[in-house]
Amino acid sequence: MSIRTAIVRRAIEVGALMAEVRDTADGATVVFLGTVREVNDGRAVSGIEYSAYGEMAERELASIASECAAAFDVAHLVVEHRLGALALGDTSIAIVVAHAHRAEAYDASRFVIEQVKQRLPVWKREGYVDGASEWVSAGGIEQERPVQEQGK
Amino acid sequence: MSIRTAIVRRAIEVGALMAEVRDTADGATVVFLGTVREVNDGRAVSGIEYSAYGEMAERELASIASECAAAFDVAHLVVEHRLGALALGDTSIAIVVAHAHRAEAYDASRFVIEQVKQRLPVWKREGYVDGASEWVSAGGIEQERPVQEQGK
Amino acid sequence: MTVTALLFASYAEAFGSDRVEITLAGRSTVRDVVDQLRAMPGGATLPATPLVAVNLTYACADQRVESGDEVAIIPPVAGG
Amino acid sequence: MTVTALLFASYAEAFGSDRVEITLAGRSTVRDVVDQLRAMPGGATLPATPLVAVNLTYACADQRVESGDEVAIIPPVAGG
Repeated sequence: MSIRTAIVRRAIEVGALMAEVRDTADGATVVFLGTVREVNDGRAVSGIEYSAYGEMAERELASIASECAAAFDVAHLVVEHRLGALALGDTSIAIVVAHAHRAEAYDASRFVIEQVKQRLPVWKREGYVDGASEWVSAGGIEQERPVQEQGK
Repeated sequence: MSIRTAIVRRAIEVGALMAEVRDTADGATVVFLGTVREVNDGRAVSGIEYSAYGEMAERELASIASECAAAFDVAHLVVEHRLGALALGDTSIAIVVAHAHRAEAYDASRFVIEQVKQRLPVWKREGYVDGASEWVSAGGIEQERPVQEQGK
Repeated sequence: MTVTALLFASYAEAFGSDRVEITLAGRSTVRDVVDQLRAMPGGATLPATPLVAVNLTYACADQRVESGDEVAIIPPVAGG
Repeated sequence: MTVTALLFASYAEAFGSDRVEITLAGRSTVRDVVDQLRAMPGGATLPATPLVAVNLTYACADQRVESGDEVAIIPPVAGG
């Protein structure tokens, strides 16, 4: 059993993570990498600053991995999420799952990234080539909800 | 646009394939590796000899990649399938897809491996620790169909 | 009693701080903490029912808070 | 006319060869090639309707074959 998660402030070494989970009990390895895209919502991106509620992010990421291991009978999983200033093409998250069978490996990998997107207390401030920057959320640029709509 | 497939008779260098597809237009990379498992159907495996109808395998693999590119709007895909004598843990296939979005990256990756399992004219002879060996197919050890059941 | 509200990302920017001490009556809930924050300068950026974590675990608005709790107001997350 | 039947994996082992020349009447089909192979020594291992590729493309049993065609009899595949 080898389940490990980490919130890191350095480059993610994907090759090392793949070596870490590799096991001859497994016939399938699925790797997911999230990387900084050059365009988001039509704007030219220069980089992303990732921040987090660090202590909680570590706990949530560990919980997600445990839930994944239980749900898909996964014994070999490593997840790293990077924080700090990332440049175009940099890897913000790596999820490496190895499993006896491919269906479970894919499903487990997808489970982790979807849970991360929903639950991990991590935020990103996207910098643009034109010098502007914005907090972005999964649904695009965060909309401030006007107070008067909140019925309070 | 970078779509490449190959049937190879040497070790698959996953890091090189990942570097090959990497593009700052993409936010998601999904890697699938098929590797030789130490146990199959309860038998201790020592290695697998992969063989193919080489010329057709190359064409089919290229077709699968083209269909994948069209179906999932994938611009960055590389697939290598290895032939020859593979040891435990060796990678028999690597599929690397990069896409702007994760859903398509996962779906494209899964499409390729499922099509490979169905269509690629590749066979494997599994060697066991006890010295035996068997031709295996996706459904387990190949069953010879008795002639009298075939109505001819 | 007093709890510590933690603010992140856009919320921290709006409040000009990533940490605010909140004084409450006994038998207070997450909702009471949020209501106090919303009445403060910068508080208009907070929705009425933001995502909240109490002591590192997601909590609902009705959850009771205790003196010394760490009440984190979680902006829409954007991990991955 | 003559076509070349290609045999692989377990089929090649059963026939003791990976290539067999088959002589046919004109207007023959994939099925005729398979039937001849099945009547040969080792042919009992072939199903009545194996997967077949003609000139590198999967073909159905009714497909016509031409002189010089390469007719590959494909055992259950196991790639990946």
